[in-house]
Amino acid sequence: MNAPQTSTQLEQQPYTRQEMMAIATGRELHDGELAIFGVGLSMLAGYFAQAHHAPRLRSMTEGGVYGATPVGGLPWGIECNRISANATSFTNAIDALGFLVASGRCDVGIIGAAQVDKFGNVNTTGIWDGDIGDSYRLPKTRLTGAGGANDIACGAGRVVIMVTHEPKRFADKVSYISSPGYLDGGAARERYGFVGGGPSAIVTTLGILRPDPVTKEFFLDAYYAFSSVEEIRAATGWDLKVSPNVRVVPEPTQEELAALRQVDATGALRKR
Amino acid sequence: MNAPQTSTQLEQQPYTRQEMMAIATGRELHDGELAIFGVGLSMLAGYFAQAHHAPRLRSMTEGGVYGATPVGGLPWGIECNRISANATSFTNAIDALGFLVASGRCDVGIIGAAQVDKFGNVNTTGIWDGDIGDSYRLPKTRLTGAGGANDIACGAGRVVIMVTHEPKRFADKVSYISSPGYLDGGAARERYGFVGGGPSAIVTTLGILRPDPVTKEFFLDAYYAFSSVEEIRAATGWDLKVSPNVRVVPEPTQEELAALRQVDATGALRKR
Amino acid sequence: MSQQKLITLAEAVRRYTHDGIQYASGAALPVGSDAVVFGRELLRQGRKNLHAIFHCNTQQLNLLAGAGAVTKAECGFSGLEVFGFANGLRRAVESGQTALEDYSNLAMALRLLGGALNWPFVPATVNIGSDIQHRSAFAPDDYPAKSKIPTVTDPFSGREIGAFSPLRPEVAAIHVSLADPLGNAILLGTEWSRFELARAAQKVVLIADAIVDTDCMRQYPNLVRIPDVIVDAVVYHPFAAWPQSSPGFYDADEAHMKSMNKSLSSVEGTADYLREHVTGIDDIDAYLDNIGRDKVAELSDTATAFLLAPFRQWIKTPAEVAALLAETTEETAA
Amino acid sequence: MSQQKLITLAEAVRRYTHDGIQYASGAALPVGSDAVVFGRELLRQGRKNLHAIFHCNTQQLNLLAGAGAVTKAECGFSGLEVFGFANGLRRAVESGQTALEDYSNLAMALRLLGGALNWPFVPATVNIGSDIQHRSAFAPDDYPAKSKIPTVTDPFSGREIGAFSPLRPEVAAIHVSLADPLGNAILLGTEWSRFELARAAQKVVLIADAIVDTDCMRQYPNLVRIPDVIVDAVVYHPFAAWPQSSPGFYDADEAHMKSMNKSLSSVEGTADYLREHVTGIDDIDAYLDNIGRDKVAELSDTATAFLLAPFRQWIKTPAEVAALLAETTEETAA
Repeated sequence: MNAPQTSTQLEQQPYTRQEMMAIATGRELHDGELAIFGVGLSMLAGYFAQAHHAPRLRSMTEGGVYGATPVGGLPWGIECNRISANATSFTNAIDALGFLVASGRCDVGIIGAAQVDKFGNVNTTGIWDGDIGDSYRLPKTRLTGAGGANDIACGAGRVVIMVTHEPKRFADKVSYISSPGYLDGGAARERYGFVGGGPSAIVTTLGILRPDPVTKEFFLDAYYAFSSVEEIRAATGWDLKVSPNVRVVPEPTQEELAALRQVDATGALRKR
Repeated sequence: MNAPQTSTQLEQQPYTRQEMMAIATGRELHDGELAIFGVGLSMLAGYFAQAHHAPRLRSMTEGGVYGATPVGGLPWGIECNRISANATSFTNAIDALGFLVASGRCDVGIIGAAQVDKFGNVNTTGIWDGDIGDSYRLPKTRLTGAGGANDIACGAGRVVIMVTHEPKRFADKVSYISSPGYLDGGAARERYGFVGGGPSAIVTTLGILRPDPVTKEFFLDAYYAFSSVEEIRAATGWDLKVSPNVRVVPEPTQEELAALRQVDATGALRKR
Repeated sequence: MSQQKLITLAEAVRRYTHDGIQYASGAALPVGSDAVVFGRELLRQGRKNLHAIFHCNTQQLNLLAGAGAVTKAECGFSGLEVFGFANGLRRAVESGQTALEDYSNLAMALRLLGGALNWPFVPATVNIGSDIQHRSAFAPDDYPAKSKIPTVTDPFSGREIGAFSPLRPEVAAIHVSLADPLGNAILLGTEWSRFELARAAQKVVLIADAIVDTDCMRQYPNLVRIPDVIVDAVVYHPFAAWPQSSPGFYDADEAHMKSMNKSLSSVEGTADYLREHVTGIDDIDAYLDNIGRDKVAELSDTATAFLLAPFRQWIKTPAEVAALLAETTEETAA
Repeated sequence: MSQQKLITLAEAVRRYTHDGIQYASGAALPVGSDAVVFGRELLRQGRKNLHAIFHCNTQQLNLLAGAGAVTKAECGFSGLEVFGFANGLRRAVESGQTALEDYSNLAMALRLLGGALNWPFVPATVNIGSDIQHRSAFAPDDYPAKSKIPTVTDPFSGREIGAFSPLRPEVAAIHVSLADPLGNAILLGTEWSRFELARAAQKVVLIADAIVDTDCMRQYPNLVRIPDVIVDAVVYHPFAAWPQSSPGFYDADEAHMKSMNKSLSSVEGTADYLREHVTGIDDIDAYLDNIGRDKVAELSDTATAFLLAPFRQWIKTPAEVAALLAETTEETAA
């Protein structure tokens, strides 16, 4: 198990934890699929997949930006000129998030999380001191809200959640469900008729969690060469179950790193 | 009262009945209003108004064709190249018929009718031999269906109906309501919450009918210089009431005829 | 990267249609952009028992119904605008051969919107209160027809409105002005409901008057209202909407609009029309010959030609398109 | 013919806004096309108690909320994408000064669609089942909040889904790339929900980076997604989205995005920001000076410049726009 990396160590490291997370996420995407990416890490992970192993991945952003790849570095937003510079089509939010995502047409979406729980529910709305209570009260810390992630969580065939692995982010139960995972587990999604299948993986800075097919509780499926089961369990806010077949995620190949760094031209993932 | 005009008489006549109807319809449109035109006569009437007395009439067709005026004669359809040749904007059906008409935003629409009844209900769907019956049965003669006229009849602030004045077209009750007028009269429209006000006039080849403010039954408001109250009552399939203030519609002015014929470049209205 | 999707018209019909299919076209208007040529090929391949979803009738539906290939149709408008009643469709409806379910034009567009969004129903503030709401050719004995436009209660006000059933046609053949080989498309003129249809349909085949290089799309991405990611196949076919019009390319063929509709008014006339203008006309050259080369030139002399000017530099020649088509065929075979 | 609708930014705010107005902008995204400059003028004129309808937060809402001018806000996303949390909005929400009602991005777009169609409600297949559905900052003591996303029963299947309330904001200030003096507008880059917003709003003010001749619209009518008939006023204002980006015109100002957001994290910083970048900057020259002429040049050197190329020939010079503006002013006075 590696110690947390500092910037002075970066030069000696072959790759950062952020890069490992982006590559592991990108590996979840398959050639020919229709995929939607959010901003930041999820966008880099998605375009990495397209650049590396899924050349016919059909991708878009929430704004209906099609056929584009980032130029000049990580785009500042899903409508940033760095991604608008080489699109083949610009449409709109209803098209991307409605016609293609909420409809169930999109195969896979990548979303981020401030907080995630054992059923894959995501909180990006706020942090409360203690329980949120029965109705609504002011958050101690206001976050970004749901954005398009709720729409992706409801509609996409499957969802990959990317999140930094820290105890405060991995809660037994999120205080506010911004984007539904499996709610209270089992077949709970069926109550709402969601066309999407729910999260298929939580890819973190330390490993990969996957849902139990029946209970839908997330368990540890794999860890990285630089992490360990113990470290991951310690960084998880619930009693994380571990797969009997828990495995080590293959390290990034030279080709993967080259493809990722071509997308991440300004090295956003190397600076963290 | 003139005899029906034949083509040999046309050269001696200052204007045809179709032209009178188009001009009388055009006079119903006011400067600055937002208006939607169908195809054929209603389009000529609308663009005549714009060319003559309502230069700031904001007009569109069902397809979301904005800022256009016909070139080279009567367009064959609302999307004909004769109207597409000088548009400032092309959008779509939901925009024109939904956002601007069904929403209640459009001030006035002009629609045609195969059959109209005393409450201004319009049938353009079919003719049955006898009553249509309790549910659905095949029409003897299939017509064109509702098109966008139903949407206009439900949503436009007011509607002007253009129709050739013949007994078979003016029924006590239409056999099929394709586009609602005042249904069975009075406040019946309120049952459906229509945002549009209903038909404000039926402009025919013989005169102009308007609805009673309370009962909503259409009465004769005005006749043309070449028609008469008797002729109109005889050509109407119900016992048409006549306004105590029934008046003669002013004949087309030279300016009106010139403007109309500029729009009707191929003389479609002169040939009928 | 998307893959090249050019195939021939015959291949598109073979691959994406079958007897009894719920087939959508006509998210266009009776005189304008519709993939009329697709209907001709459906007839050449003998497709029958179609369930036709046509936002508006066009000469395609008129021909398909007149030829007896349509069992069910759903339409907002079943005429031919200034060209009058659609005689082929009319004859099929009056004889009971085609069950025609009536909606308004907005209703059809909203039903496609609802299908694109995968909603269970679409709020209806039009069509209610008229005979469209509860008289159903698909369920002729039921009144009110609960399967057509039932009521739904607004949870905010308690007010009752209607509910449209969404449309998700199995395949749509959509006429576009310009497509690239990947399936990005530009529409000139009103979109009518082609934007929504391209998302509502389960499979999308573009029928393009011209093929352009993808550079054209990168120059004008806001014009690309149908992106390649939702397109299954691209068919190159000049004069694909004939005798209807295509803004920028050609005007409506007034004489043929009339003569075609006249032919379709009888069984015999329809047989004659099929023999003269459909059967055996199985490539683009034969098709343009059938229209008449002089007529092609005349119709191309349109007042809307300027609309196409910015894009002409990227239009591929028929030979270039043929070469690309050969590539796709090889890929598919490989 | 429509009439010329050019007015100044100050006049637009004076004429179309008031304290307590339901004001919509931000049918754009946090880094992209939003009429940020309109918010600056709202503050210069001291507008307060705003009910802000922003599909997404932008630097405009961040600034308005940070300055204490926003009582209520409805948003799909309240951050600044890669630039992090929106400190001004965040501070206003955490202190209780701004009641922020949460929806998803699709929900906001569909609520505008519903407003544009004048539907009583919009079917909701997203946002249901999460805390968004029933937790309401506008009705904090009610759970479930029946006024937010109640359930509605699909009349076809009996299935329960949600219902969104439609939005019909009193006024929308919509950023566009190009407008003509009549109010026809071209958007470059994602429309996000500007198409729907332009129809949902009761009054529409366009804020355009450049003014073009109407001939440009006649050449590219399919690009004119906002036609003049629904527009009340047109404001010419270069760099109207600054520090956000406008495809074809300028990139996002990374340094200012960060420093502005940092300033907005405190009351003092916000006061400083207003003094340095808002107060007294009451014409275009002063505004561009404030950005810095070197920065203006640097940001204009964008990789997206080619998107604007086809339209440059119709762009009016500042002097030509000023002359047109003088005409409108005379007309209004007359």
